[in-house]
Amino acid sequence: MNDTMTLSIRMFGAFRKYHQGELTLDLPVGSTASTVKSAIAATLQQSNPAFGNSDLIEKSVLADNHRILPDDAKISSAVTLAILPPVCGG
Amino acid sequence: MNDTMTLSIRMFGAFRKYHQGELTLDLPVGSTASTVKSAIAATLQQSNPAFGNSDLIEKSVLADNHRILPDDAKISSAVTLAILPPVCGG
Amino acid sequence: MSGRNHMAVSSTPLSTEAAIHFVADDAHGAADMFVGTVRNHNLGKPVKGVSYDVFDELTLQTFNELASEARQKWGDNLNIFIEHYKGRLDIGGISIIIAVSSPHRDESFKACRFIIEEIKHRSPIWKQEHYLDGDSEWVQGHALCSHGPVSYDDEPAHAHCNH
Amino acid sequence: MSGRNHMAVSSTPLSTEAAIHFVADDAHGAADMFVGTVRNHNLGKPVKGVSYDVFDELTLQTFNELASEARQKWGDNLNIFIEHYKGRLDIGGISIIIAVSSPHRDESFKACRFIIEEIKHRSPIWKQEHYLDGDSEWVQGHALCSHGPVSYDDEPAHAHCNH
Repeated sequence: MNDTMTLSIRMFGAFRKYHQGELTLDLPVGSTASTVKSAIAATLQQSNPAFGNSDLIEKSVLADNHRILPDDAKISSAVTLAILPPVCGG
Repeated sequence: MNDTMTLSIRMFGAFRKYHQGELTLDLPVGSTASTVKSAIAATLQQSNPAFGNSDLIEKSVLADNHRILPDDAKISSAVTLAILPPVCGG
Repeated sequence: MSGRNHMAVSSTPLSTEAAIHFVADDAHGAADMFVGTVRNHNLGKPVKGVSYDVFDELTLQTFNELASEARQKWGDNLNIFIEHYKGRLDIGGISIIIAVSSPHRDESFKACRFIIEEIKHRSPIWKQEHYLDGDSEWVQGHALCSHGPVSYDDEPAHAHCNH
Repeated sequence: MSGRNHMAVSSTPLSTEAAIHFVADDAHGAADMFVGTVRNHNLGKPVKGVSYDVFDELTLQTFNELASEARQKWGDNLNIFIEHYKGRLDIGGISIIIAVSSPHRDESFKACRFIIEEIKHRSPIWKQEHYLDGDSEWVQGHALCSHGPVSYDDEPAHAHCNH
């Protein structure tokens, strides 16, 4: 019932300032994208107190390789996701 | 008083169908651009009866190397002018 | 600091590489380029080539006027490249290249579009199409106007000019 | 007959010649190309280079979506080339090339402009500026939106999307 899954989170853009490589998180199976984002923020803030002063996590979205995940999307297995801050390509 | 001048008229675009090279016209000094256009039309029609069936001359303007001449511009010396049909560059 | 102009009527093949190279600028983040080519059909008729007739002197003057007008509208620092081909081209041949660079993209896009629209109405250039069936015809165009420059922003101006 | 797509994220220098060559088409009379380059300043600060970070998989997917949307708006026959650079570029380096060809010019201009505007809002690409004074900073951008594609024609849509 309380099974956990291990998620790998790819960092992009400004998130690279706070973490090198992928971030590993253990979360309950079925956690929502919103919960995953909170867990990312909590983890990054632990190692980088400055992170808490930014509103980066609120402006960012979680995605897999095919789409951006709505906040209420449920993640039910160990996968690699990506945290995407505001974009500025071109 | 009735001095004449010799004008050379360069042909462009569809006018090339009716005359090869420059057209030479003898006209009174001080003739207007409008008069020159009429003289061009009369001369071309003489050698090409089909020319009269077109409205090419009405849609065309006279120019020197710097500007398009208004109908009432007076030409007071022997110069080279150009007759410019509707354009379609690009 | 005013931008650079390159304007030419050419009978050697036009180069897109030359256009982009000319407008490149360390202070500019954007360039837009328009390339006109000879299409294999027009008004339903198969075309095999096009001959361009150009009144060089006045055409170059209209190119310079258009560059000035574009700078008035979108910034003195625009770099502007305009070349038109003169002579015969086969299908796919490049008839015109316009390239504009600017610090930000909006100005490049707008100036490039403005210049091609105005050239089609104001520059003394004519096009003779050569059809697959052996015929050739001078393409109907826009009557020139002696009432001074007309504005692309004010489109009906072209229509008002009846000759 | 649907047009051709070339879409890539590349870490080798982008080529404008390749873009124009790719979209060239005997049935098309017009091509528009947008070139984005690294500018020597931003918001008043002297810049010496930029690093682009790209989420390749999703970026390529947005490029494909944008090509489909452009064809729905301006014609199935558009040929579309989109390449974005990934990695570090010096001043003048080309960060993006978009080229679109079409039978007539209006479609090329509009589709090219649409694609660059949408990429800036929808493609997961980030830019880190390197300043002359040795500092580096990730540039503030547009928050992505999980509410589905937003429309360039309907500009406020971007603003509605608050994360």
